[in-house]
Amino acid sequence: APPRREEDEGGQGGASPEKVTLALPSSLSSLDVGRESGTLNYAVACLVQEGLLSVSPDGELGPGLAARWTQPDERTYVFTLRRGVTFSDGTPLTPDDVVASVEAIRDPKNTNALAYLYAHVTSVKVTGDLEVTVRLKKPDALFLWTVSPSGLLVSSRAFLKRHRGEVGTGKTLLLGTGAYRVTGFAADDHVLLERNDAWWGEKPGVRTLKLDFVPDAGTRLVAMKSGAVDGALGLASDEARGWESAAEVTYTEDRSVVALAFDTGKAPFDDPRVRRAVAHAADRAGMAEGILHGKAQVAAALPSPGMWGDLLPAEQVTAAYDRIALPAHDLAAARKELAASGHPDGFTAELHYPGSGPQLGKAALALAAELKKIGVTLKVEEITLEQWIAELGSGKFPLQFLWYFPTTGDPAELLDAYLHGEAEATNIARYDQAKVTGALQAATTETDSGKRGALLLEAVTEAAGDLPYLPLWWASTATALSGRLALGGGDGPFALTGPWAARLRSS
Amino acid sequence: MTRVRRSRRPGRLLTAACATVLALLALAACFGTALLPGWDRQDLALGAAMPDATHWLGTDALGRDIAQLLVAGARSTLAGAALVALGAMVLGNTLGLLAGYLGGRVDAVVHRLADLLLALPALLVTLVVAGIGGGGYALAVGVLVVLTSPGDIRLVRSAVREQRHLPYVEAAETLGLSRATVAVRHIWPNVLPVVVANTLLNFAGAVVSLSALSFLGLGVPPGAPDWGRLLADNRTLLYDNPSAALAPALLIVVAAVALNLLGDRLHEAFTDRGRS
Amino acid sequence: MSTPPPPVPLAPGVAARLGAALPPRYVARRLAGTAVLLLVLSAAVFALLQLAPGDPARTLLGARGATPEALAEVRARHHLDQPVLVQYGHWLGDLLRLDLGTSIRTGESVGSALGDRALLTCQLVGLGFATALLLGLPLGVLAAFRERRPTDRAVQGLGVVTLSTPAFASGLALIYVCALMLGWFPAYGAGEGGLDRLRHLVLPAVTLGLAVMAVLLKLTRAAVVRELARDHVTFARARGVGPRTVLFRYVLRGAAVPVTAGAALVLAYLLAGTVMVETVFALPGLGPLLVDSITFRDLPVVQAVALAVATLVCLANLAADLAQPLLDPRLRTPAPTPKAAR
Amino acid sequence: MAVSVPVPPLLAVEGLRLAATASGTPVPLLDGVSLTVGRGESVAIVGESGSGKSLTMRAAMGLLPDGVEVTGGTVRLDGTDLLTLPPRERAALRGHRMSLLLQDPFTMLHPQLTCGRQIADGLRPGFAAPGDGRARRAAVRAEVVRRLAEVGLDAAVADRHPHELSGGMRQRVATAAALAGDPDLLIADEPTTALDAANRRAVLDLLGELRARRGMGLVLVTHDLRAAFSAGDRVHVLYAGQILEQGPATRLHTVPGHPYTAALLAAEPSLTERYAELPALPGSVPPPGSRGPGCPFADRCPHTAGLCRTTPLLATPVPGAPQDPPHLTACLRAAELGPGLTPVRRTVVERGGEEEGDPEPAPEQAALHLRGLHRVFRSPAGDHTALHEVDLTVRRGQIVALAGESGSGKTTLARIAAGLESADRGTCVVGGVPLTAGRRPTTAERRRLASRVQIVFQDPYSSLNPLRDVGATLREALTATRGRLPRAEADAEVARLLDQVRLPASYARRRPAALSGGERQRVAVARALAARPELLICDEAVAALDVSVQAQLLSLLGQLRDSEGFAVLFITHDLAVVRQLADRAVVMHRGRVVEQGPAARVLDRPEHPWTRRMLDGHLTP
Ligand SMILES: Nc1ncnc2c1ncn2[C@@H]1O[C@H](COP(=O)(O)OP(=O)(O)OP(=O)(O)O)[C@@H](O)[C@H]1O
Ligand SMILES: Nc1ncnc2c1ncn2[C@@H]1O[C@H](COP(=O)(O)OP(=O)(O)OP(=O)(O)O)[C@@H](O)[C@H]1O
Ligand SMILES: [Mg+2]
Ligand SMILES: [Mg+2]
Repeated sequence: APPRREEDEGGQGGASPEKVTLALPSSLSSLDVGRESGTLNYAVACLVQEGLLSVSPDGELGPGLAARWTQPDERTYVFTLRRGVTFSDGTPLTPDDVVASVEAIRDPKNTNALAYLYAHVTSVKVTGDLEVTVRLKKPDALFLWTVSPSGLLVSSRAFLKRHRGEVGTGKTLLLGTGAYRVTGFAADDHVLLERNDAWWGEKPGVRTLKLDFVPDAGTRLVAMKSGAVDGALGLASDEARGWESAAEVTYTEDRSVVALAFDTGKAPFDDPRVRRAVAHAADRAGMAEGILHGKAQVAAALPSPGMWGDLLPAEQVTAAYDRIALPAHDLAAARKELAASGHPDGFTAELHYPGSGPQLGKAALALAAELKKIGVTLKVEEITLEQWIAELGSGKFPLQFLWYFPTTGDPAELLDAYLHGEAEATNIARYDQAKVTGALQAATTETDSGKRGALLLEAVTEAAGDLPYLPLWWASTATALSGRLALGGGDGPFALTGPWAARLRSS
Repeated sequence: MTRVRRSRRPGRLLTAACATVLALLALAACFGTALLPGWDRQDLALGAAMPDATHWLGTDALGRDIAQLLVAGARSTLAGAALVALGAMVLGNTLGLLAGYLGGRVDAVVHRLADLLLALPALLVTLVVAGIGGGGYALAVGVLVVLTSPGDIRLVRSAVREQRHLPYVEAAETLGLSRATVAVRHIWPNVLPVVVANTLLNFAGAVVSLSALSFLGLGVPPGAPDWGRLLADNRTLLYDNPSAALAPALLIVVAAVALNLLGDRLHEAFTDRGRS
Repeated sequence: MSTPPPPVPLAPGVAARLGAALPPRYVARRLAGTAVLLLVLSAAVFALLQLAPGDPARTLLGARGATPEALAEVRARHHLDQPVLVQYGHWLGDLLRLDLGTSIRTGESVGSALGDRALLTCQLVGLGFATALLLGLPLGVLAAFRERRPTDRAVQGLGVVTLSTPAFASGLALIYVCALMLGWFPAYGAGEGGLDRLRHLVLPAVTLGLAVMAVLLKLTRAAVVRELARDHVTFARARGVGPRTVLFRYVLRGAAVPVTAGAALVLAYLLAGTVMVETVFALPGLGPLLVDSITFRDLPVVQAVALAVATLVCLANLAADLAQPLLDPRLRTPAPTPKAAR
Repeated sequence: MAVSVPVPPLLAVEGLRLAATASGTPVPLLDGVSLTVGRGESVAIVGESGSGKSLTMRAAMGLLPDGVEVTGGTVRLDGTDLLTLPPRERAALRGHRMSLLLQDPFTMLHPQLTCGRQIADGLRPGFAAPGDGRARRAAVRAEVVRRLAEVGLDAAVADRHPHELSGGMRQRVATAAALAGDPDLLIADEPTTALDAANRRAVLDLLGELRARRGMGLVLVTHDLRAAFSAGDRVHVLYAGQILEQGPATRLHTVPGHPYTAALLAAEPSLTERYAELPALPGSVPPPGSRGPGCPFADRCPHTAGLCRTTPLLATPVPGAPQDPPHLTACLRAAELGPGLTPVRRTVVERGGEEEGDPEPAPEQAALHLRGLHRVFRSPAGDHTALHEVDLTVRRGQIVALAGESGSGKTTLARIAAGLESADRGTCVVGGVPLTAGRRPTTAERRRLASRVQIVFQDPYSSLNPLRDVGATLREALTATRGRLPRAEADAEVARLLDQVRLPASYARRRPAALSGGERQRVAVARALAARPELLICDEAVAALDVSVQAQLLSLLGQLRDSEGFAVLFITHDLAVVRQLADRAVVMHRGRVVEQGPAARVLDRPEHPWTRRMLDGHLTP
């Protein structure tokens, strides 16, 4: 007989179980999102720490540690902290802790991965009993996202000082004000979380939450089937299918986008016809259907519809996206475009993908197979994630994958990085088009969200015609939970950027 | 004394079975892709499908027919492993002959080196060197060649040292033949059968090691129909379409078992001949 | 016995015998040899940094924030602007002070990242080794005694199959059968201390042990077959030495020499196997750390793990070397060789 | 016969048949061997290699190797049929009823156990009271020391490991171990073959003494006729798995009842006389599986009649021989041949090796010229001087015998002369080619040396490359020394060489595995002759061969020397061979030449005590 789970129905019938164990598909090396900023890192850190603002599962900003905030001028934000918040070690939260947390991110010695978000911040100061004031060099429409959990997770000054440089390791763990506190962390093994009873929010149902790292897909599923875990987060879509027989699987759009980036300044992709030929050869619908098992959406542009959040009404976005006519899968058309291009006899290109994204590899292979038919040789190679990241900005490879997980719920995050003519470090297509850049530039200073949305949408549709990027799909992530558990409160794209576990309940 | 009468029949049958398996594999490796021109046909819309009449073992995520992939993959799987085994044989025999024959310092160095290489965990070293060096599959095969060779080095070296003072070798020397001639023409052919048997065993080991490398993400390039790669890629299908994952695993095991058994048998036959 | 026994010289004491069995010069030579070997291996490990493509300083900084200041700092700290030999010297110095650097990925000191993991891996390797010994040795002896009979063939067949099965495949199979179908053991994880740890390590250890068992089996079988064919075994039987004494004192004693030498080599296989086994069973040992660190080019960690493995291998070989003269007196005092006639 | 003998003999083997079964169809190895051993009696079994001596004894002990099975007959010990005993009971008999001593003292003892331990392991459990561990250990040790004393070794040997002892001492330890269980019967399978002359005598004497003292039965298996006749009360002659003759040693020696025995005796060289020719037996022992129904010796027998090949063997009393103990022969024609079998039909030519008249030749004129040759082998255990200022000259066309105990440096000297080893200092000129001391000769030097000196080694089984047929081996020798020859010419030359060593030309296509030991040695000689050397070194080239084959080879060497005119340096420790072959004898002891002179003089009037010791050690029937 399969082993009974260690505990069962922790006392009160129908209430939440005392202890829940979930499997994560890969290990964390650090709990500190400034060191390692994967989605799973956020999923853990957001249980423990909070930002000044919070994000609802659907991507709306709301009060977090700051109960209120005002913007006296374009470049100044004043946050008033919630009263009576304490860290899980019992010390009260003060504005100084917020300042210290930002300082820790900005300290160059810490080489914090989030530091770039604060590049244009002039000062962060305590300006009152519960008040923190932030001043910027220039207006930034996205700034509020910076102090949401995706850009700022607050810890205490004392803690940060005590453990400078080694926050988030198994010894030091994390300190925060969140719904849970970490009580144990062993890389490649587990993270252990206990309910923080002093949390200001609604009391979480689950007292103990254990997140086990189980890297092997087969083992992970056996763990679920044998009842050793109650569910899993972050399942890949091809894997998730296998889980459907053992658990409730929910797929949520995760805002991430996969696209092909053509270097518009380099042969052969400086030729728009070549780009179109490649686009015609790509069976994007097939990829979403076959490789991602229909659990992804064929992308029309870089920002997924969900990213537009409250900027623009959804219908308007959908309508605009529908009008974008990306080249359809059509080999004959591809041949024709290629024949008319400067490389009528085809060419050879390389496409590298990171080992952590096997679905990208499969897409690359699928593309290679199609391109072969029109006389283009595509060499597909798997490289390590680090190497892939290093290659991205190197300009050495004219054809690359763009694989991006936005941290904010704002399309500008993507557009500014990839379409803005002056964004040299990130604009891997080296796409520079005055009209697009102009629209984006105007959007940064535009404070009216409707107008801003319109400007951004204009940039998107304008750029689409030039095809610097071929958006492939918007992915989704799968969460599996045993039938006894449910994650209440909606499962929008931002479900894991917040105290998600607090919403775990018995079903 | 009552002794069990031992018939050699089952042993022969097994050997014949191994030889047949290997012959089939060799056939697949040589002509697999020619016989199945459509082995790499993709069908994204189909995706990973269950086995049916057209796709006996189902399809993989790219909609490629797994059965055809496996046949076509014999080449890449066996070629890599064969390269390791043959490379190790060439390297090992050369060094072994040199060391055993020249003796002195060369021997001491080669001997130490072989001992050191033998003590190293081959798979780990390959993982580290190929992983850090970034040379991919080719580097991995190269490293495996080097790390597989000490077996051959030891074998040949000790055989040469053992035989160097055998009368027939010394007689050849007194006839004025050069030392190299003696080593290559007289000593080496006598170890050759054991070397061949050993190479078969190395071959089997390499099939397993390379599949392990694929499992750890360091194997052949993506998309190649290599069995180890297929096994690693299709692992996630284990509970949907077990045959997609089990078939490559089974092929790896069967190939390695056949090679191992045949190698053992050859070894045995040779030592028998040496005894009588 | 009618005659009074003649005065009898007593057998020498244990200490003296051990001293004679392990001549200090031999021990010193082996220790020196091991030290040299470690030095060579450490140089090879150090060379990994040079092997990695690109600027070592950038490699050491990782993907993020390669500002000129940061680069300069890394160069200064690792003495990268000095000749390679000097760099190696500094590196070795740090090593001897047990300062293994800091992990690029986590910022943690490498030493503390290794600590618990090394323990777990050692436990796993130890259990795997025990499994391999417990299976491989008796089966090898059994096969040798039944040489070329069905029992032998069956045992050898078992060995060949385990040898031919990649550890990750047998691991998955064991998980499927023992954890899912039978529910005897947990499917993954390291458990918490003591018995729970043991329970969690059973399947991984068996997986690991099975893969290596075949090597020991082969070695043992060959050694025992060779021993059984030796004149001294026949002679012992012929003069009525009991079967148990023949087995343990004559056959196994003789086979022990090659088997111990080989057992040290087995350790290499075991260590290699842990990478896969630990990944499959989600054990936080050195294996996944190594794989991740390679993936992320976390060189200090890779170097540390490689060194740990190298040290383990060297120590195992040293142990095997030191065991040789204890087992084989011919290695203690080189014989006054009256060259044996055939 | 069992009716007439009231007390059963200690060991009675009756019609024992053995077959090799490993290949599926059984191949008969022993074909009805019968023999008896009484209490306190010493029985020798002689026969050429492969005749089945060891297997007979192993069958008696119940220790047959895998793949050999008993197919008929009985083995009784004190009347108990051993073959029907369950294995466990049979094992219980070993050690204290019967024990076996093997041939090779170098492999018989466990290298990792002390000698005392190995002797103690065979002691019977009942000899000491099962007291506490300490007392018991002391008792065991006392007993071991007593046993060592019995074989003439002192107590310290108990704590030694075998590799620390000399061959003779090892054989004594092994004897003590074999006798630890106080057996009634000791079977010694070639206990002296691996020892040199002096040790051989001593070990045989020891065995005889122990037998007498303990009153046990002793079976001595050997292919050395001298050992058999000197140590056995009765002798059985085994040939191709069958007993051809048996009887009292003295009778067999003087009036053999079977042509085979007679031929063996005739082939044996003598220490005192040199014969014009050693009458050699043609051919070799038929291998198992190719033996006809009749007398297995028929093919080699000079007296074969038609019936011999078809009539199964039957032991019959030799006509006119006293029948207690019986003298039986399996020869059908024993009666008609009668005294015609007496072996003393050899013509004594001379005492052997006359004084050379000429003065010492110049170094370049001699086949081999050594002066002050010195060689030290260095090892961690200490240095060993293998050659100590050796002076030696071999004239052209002369046969010089080099004799000496084991380890005296004979092989080292030979290898230096052949260019396979280097001297540390001293002069070595081979056929006019000087060799530099201190380094091994270069390939060019060896090439020059090849036509001056060639060497034939002791072990026939490894002297030929097993993968090459005889023709290829000889052709290679021809090409190496005379350059490439046209194929036809080479083949003709190969045929000529084979003819020179009295082998048919068809042997060119045979692999070494298909040759007998003697034939292999002949091929080795032919290979040496291919180089037309001035000096042929034979390093114990006949020591591993049976007497009959040895005789063939000795005659061949003498004849070839006469026809080809090369000199021979013949290394041996059998002084009878020296007498038979050599012009001049050189005796070495511990790396020094202690005596040299004309062979007859050295053998008849030895001057050095060591030469005398060697002569004393020589076994005489
Ligand atoms: N295990 C075996 N299997 C098959 N044949 C064997 C085996 N052992 C010995 N023989 C054969 O049996 C025959 C007799 O062998 P045995 O060892 O008794 O000869 P021997 O008279 O003792 O010779 P030697 O003087 O060389 O020791 C030989 O032809 C040999 O090839
Ligand atoms: N290569 C070697 N290394 C060390 N010692 C050696 C070597 N060759 C011979 N010896 C030693 O030199 C001594 C003389 O050996 P050699 O073989 O010349 O004796 P031998 O007279 O031929 O003896 P045997 O009658 O046993 O053949 C022996 O003590 C031997 O142990
Ligand atoms: Mg024998
Ligand atoms: Mg010698």
